[in-house]
Amino acid sequence: MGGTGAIQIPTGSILALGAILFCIGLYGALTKRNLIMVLVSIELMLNAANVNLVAFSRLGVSPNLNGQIFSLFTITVAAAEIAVGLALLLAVFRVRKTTEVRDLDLHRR
Amino acid sequence: MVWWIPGFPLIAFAITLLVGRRLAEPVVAGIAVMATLISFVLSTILLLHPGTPGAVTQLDWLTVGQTHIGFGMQTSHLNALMAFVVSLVSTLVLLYSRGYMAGDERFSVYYQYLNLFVFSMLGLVLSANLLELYIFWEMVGLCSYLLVGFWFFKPEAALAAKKSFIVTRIGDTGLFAGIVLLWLASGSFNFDAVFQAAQSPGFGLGWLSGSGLITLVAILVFLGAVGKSAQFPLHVWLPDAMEGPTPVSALIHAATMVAAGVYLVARMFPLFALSHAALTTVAWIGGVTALLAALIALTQRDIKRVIAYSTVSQLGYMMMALGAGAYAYGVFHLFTHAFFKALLFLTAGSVIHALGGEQDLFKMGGLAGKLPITRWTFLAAALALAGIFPLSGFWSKDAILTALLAGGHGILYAVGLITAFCTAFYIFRLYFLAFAGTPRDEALYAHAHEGGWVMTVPQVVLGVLAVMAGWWNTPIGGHPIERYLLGDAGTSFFAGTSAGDIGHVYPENVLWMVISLVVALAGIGLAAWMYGARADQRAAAAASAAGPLYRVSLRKFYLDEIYESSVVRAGKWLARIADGLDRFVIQSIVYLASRMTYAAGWGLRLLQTGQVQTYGVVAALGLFVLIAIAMLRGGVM
Amino acid sequence: MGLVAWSVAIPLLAGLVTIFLPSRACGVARALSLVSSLLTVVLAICVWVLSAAQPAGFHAQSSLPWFTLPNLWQGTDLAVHLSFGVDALSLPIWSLAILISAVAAWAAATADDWRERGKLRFLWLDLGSAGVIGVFAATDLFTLLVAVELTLVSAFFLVHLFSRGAARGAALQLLIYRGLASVFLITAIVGMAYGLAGGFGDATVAAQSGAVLTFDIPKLLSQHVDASVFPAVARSWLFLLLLLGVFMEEALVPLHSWYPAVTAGAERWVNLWLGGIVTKTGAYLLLRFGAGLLPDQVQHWGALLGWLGVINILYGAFAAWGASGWRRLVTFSSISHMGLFLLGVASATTAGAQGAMFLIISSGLLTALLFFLAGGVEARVGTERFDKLGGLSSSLPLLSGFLLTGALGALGLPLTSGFISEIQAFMGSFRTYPGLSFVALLGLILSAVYLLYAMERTTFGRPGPALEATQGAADLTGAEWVPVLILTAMVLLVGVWPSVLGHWFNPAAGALLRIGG
Amino acid sequence: MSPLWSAQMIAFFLISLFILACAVMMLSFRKVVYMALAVGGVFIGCAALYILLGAEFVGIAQVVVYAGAITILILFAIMLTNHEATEPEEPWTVRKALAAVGCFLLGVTLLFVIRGQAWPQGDPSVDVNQGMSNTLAIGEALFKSYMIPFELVSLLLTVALVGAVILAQQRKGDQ
Repeated sequence: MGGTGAIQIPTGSILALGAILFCIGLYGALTKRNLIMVLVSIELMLNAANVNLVAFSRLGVSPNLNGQIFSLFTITVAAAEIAVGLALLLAVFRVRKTTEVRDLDLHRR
Repeated sequence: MVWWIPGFPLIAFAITLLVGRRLAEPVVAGIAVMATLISFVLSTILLLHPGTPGAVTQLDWLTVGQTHIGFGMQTSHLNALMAFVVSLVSTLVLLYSRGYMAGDERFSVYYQYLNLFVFSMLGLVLSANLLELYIFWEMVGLCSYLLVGFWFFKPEAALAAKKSFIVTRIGDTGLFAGIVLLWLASGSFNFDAVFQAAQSPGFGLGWLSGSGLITLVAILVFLGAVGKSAQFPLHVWLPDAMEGPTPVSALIHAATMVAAGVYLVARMFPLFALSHAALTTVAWIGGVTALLAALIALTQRDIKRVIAYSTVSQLGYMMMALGAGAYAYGVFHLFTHAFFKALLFLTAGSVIHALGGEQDLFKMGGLAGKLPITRWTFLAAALALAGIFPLSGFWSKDAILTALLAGGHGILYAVGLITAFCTAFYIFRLYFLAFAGTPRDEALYAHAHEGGWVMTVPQVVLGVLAVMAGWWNTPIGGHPIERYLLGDAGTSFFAGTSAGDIGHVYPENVLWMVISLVVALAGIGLAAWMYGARADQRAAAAASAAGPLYRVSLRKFYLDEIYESSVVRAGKWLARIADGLDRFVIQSIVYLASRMTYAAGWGLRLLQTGQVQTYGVVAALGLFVLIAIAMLRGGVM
Repeated sequence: MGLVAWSVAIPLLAGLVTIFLPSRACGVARALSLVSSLLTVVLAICVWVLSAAQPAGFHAQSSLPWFTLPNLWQGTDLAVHLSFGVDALSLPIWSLAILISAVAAWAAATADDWRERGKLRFLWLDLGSAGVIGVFAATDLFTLLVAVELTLVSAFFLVHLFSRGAARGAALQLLIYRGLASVFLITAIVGMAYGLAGGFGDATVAAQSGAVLTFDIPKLLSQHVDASVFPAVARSWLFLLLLLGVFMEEALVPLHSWYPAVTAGAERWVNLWLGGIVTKTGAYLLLRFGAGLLPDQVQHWGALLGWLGVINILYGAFAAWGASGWRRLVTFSSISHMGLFLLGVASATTAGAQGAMFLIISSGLLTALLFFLAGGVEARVGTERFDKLGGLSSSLPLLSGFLLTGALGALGLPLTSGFISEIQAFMGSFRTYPGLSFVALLGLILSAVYLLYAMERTTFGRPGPALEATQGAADLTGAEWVPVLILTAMVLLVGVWPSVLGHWFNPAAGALLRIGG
Repeated sequence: MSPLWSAQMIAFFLISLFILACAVMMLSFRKVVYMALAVGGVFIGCAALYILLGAEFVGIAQVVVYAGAITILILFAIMLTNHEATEPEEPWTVRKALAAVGCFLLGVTLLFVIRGQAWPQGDPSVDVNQGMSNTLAIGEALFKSYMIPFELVSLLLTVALVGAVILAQQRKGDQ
């Protein structure tokens, strides 16, 4: 395939895929009770964004590499985020013995 | 040269203000008297060579919008005469005060205030425009306030000082409004510009014009004079102002400051002359004041209060003259009155000084032997006040009565005659009670003595003037003062107003002269009958016979009580309401607002579940709403 | 950098240095504060002298680019500057800010307890001075708004830290009122800039007439746009919004409740500073933006302004009469003065505007003087309540004398600044609203009533119960002479030779309402 | 335009189906470990999509980082905590219903927006790789125009690494 040549997939379809993926991720993040799965859902949303970035890198008005590079950065930051997030989770788990979101509530002791 | 007339007292004020406390009494008094004496000499030169009436020397003071306001000195016959009177009486009173105030611990402060007063008063009579006049007008009021309250530790003095300022302030506010309205209508504060504008047909403001405006403005200006010259109904402050040192009463509350109201009406005469209604108001207020004050004076027991009411009454006389259109006669009476009334106060001061501060007439008596100079000078002043031929008061009072009758003010003439009778009666009642008969209080009598030369010399000089001042306007000399004063007419001083408009002049009528003389003599006779030797029972009998009338006069027609229970009380109530409103109502509204904020916070706290996911749901819904709005509107902006 | 910019920078620098001083070194903070105030005073004198020949226009301007908001409006960038300068309107008020701040610094530095919270005292006073000087010196809207906020925060901390007893809570009232005021003022003023660029009207006409969005105050003042670019409805709302802000900022009835609450407890130098200059910022903003940018609205809402002015005059006067002590009396007397200020502005005449400007200066000087002297009485006698005072003249003649001078100035005695301000305001108001003006005259009488009542209770009469306990109290001390003499001299100077201000305010008033001359 | 059912299109369709199926599975599983595995499926599907779009490097990176590292990390985290954890059967609370409605509406709106716009279809004549291989082109861009962001991201990673270690460390006070 390479860098040139027409891509027949309609841009709108890829964006729609991204949007649906994003909404599924959002739903997960809002409803999952396990903190790990909330983090995972957020990764899903980041992926949805990445799909859009890569799509526009190829199918935008002036195609160039910037979109791909951005998605690389996103992947890196996501990795950092999940590392720190999981570390926090472990720390919290040691104290609270739970990974339930509902129990990590400082407002209501 | 004109600048130096008020200039020297100002310099003396500055010296006494800065270093007065460290100087000895004679030095302080010496500086003050010398400065005033120089002013007097300069005023005399000015009186003799007044130059072109209406000439102005001035500096640019302030520009408001496009109006350039100056600050300067204006000379004219009227101003020169006023400056002469003011500086002459001031010099004598300052000299007299050296003896009267000797030993007071705030001696230099006293002279400081007096110097400031002389400066302001001279500035007032030489002012080049209305705003400047108002400035000095308030300055003399300030000096009066300070000097009335000079013995501040006496609560009565403190109250009297406050009362004098506030009551005159009511009048001054009218003057203030009048000046501002005149500026609006004429675009200038200068007298000639104002007079010219008032005479022009287009004179007016949007909402009022022509004669209506002139009357309104003239009455507002007259309101200032009513306050300052203690005319009814604002006369209540002057008798109370007698709480100040007696020389102050002589200078400020008899000869000069209280006459400023008369000067003001005279100065603004072309304006008053344009409005019949305003002149009538002036005449009637003057008449009511003259009679009312004379009636009150009949029964007062305090020697200074009698003279104070006499001053109010005589000022009413001057106002009557001005209101009747007799400009020159009003000013002439001001001129003679300044001398004999200042003298009355100085002699009264001498009596009080001799008796160690006692002011009650019914504790005096028989002082003629102990205080010969005071007795004779008092007698001269009393005769002048009563209007006995050929003393000064006779000529000026008679001129006024003549003008009233000839001018067609029959009722006012009657008022004037009754007042003249009362005047003669109360002043000789005073004379007989204080100087004639036997001492009523031996302890006081024993210590009585004449003051030093600083006190007697001014009395003698004023005594001579009280006798002779009137001779400068006798028919024999061809009315020199009248002619002198009317020399201002037709000049720029009065914006070209002709002599006929300025002041009516009437020939003497021997019959009317005799009538007024007889009335005055009758008054003296009655006083002698009631209060002369071996006559105490008659006075008491008369008082009990008069019954309620006597009490009304003694209680000053209850005016103080009426004001106290109406205006003052209403004001205090409003003040209390405003204070309460502010402290309780407005504060509780603020408090309520803060409580509502707390309540809202408490309510909103329920939404803060602490569940991140709940917040996320809300955010998601919000995001949906935002995107939906953007989509429906077809763009973000 | 121009001289005016330095007048803001010097106290700001002093404040920033003070932050890093250890709390023990309050002597250094004091020295810094005094030196910086002295330097700003010198600067003010320099600007005054250098600009005297040509009063109109902006002087000693300087401008540093700060940041740019790209593509903000109609495709143009909005450059925000850190810029300062003064014109005929702001120069005297700016000088007043410098003078009052310097006097306040002196008073704070020579108070007996100056070591108490010494660092914070000078820190917030320096920052506050920079803020309040900056309000009058700013020629960029953003700079102005930063200065307004800096003043607010400093005033809050000063009141909070240096008040006694329950009155400390009043600092919160000040913060809320003046904070809200800032919101309204910012919205109104930025709205005006937006409106002048055509934001509320026909954008194409605006583009043709060359209207651009700018935060530069001199440029804003010189922009003339017609009704299609800036519709009257928008002008009205913006003006009313500004007025609301000004009322809270100025502490005008009925939005004044923070002012008496604060002054009831604050130390005297805080009161001096607050009453002398901080409460005058609203008045300045009303003149600068209300009358300067929307002169037609001043005329349109003139009757409202006039009525509010009269209400303020009378309410202030009666509340002052009903006051039980000096602090409350001075507070309401100042409110009453500012009512006359409103009446002067409402008249929409040059005389009225000039009188309003004079009133800002005069009321600032007199309020500061009276707060300081009343604080002096309180420090010696232990109370400021009239029912416990009396007879001060015998033991404290100098203090009483100056108190009397201040009171006489406040009641508008000629040859003090009070009179010349009042008569000019009335010269304007009688032209436009004669009926209201006659009612307002009652304020002149009432001011004499309440001030002389207070004097009678304080200095005249027999020594009151409180004074007898403190017979040994000394009269004015050496350090107290400085503020008293400076403020009194200024009050008298303006009263005796008003041209010293008229030189600036006359052209400013002419330019302000764009009615010529 | 090209025919609707080209090879590319079919591939895209299948990949999308796979991704969405995995995502839905993630939502519906109740055992946490299964969920983690389902997410791995989503990541791999995305990688395939990237490769389909000609972004080979990003696709590989996706496989290595997401499908490899992150999924494994998540599994480790699950094992270290309570690996028996299951999502309990939960009644429909108001919040959950609102979340469902909100997400659904948001998705629908987004789809409407996407439908309502005419999207560019790229420019076949432009070679985003400028004649080089995709990896080489990305390397050039990263080390030339994106030098500073690249370094910053490295720094971020280091910080995250150190931070994660410190956070996860067993402290003395803890049991």
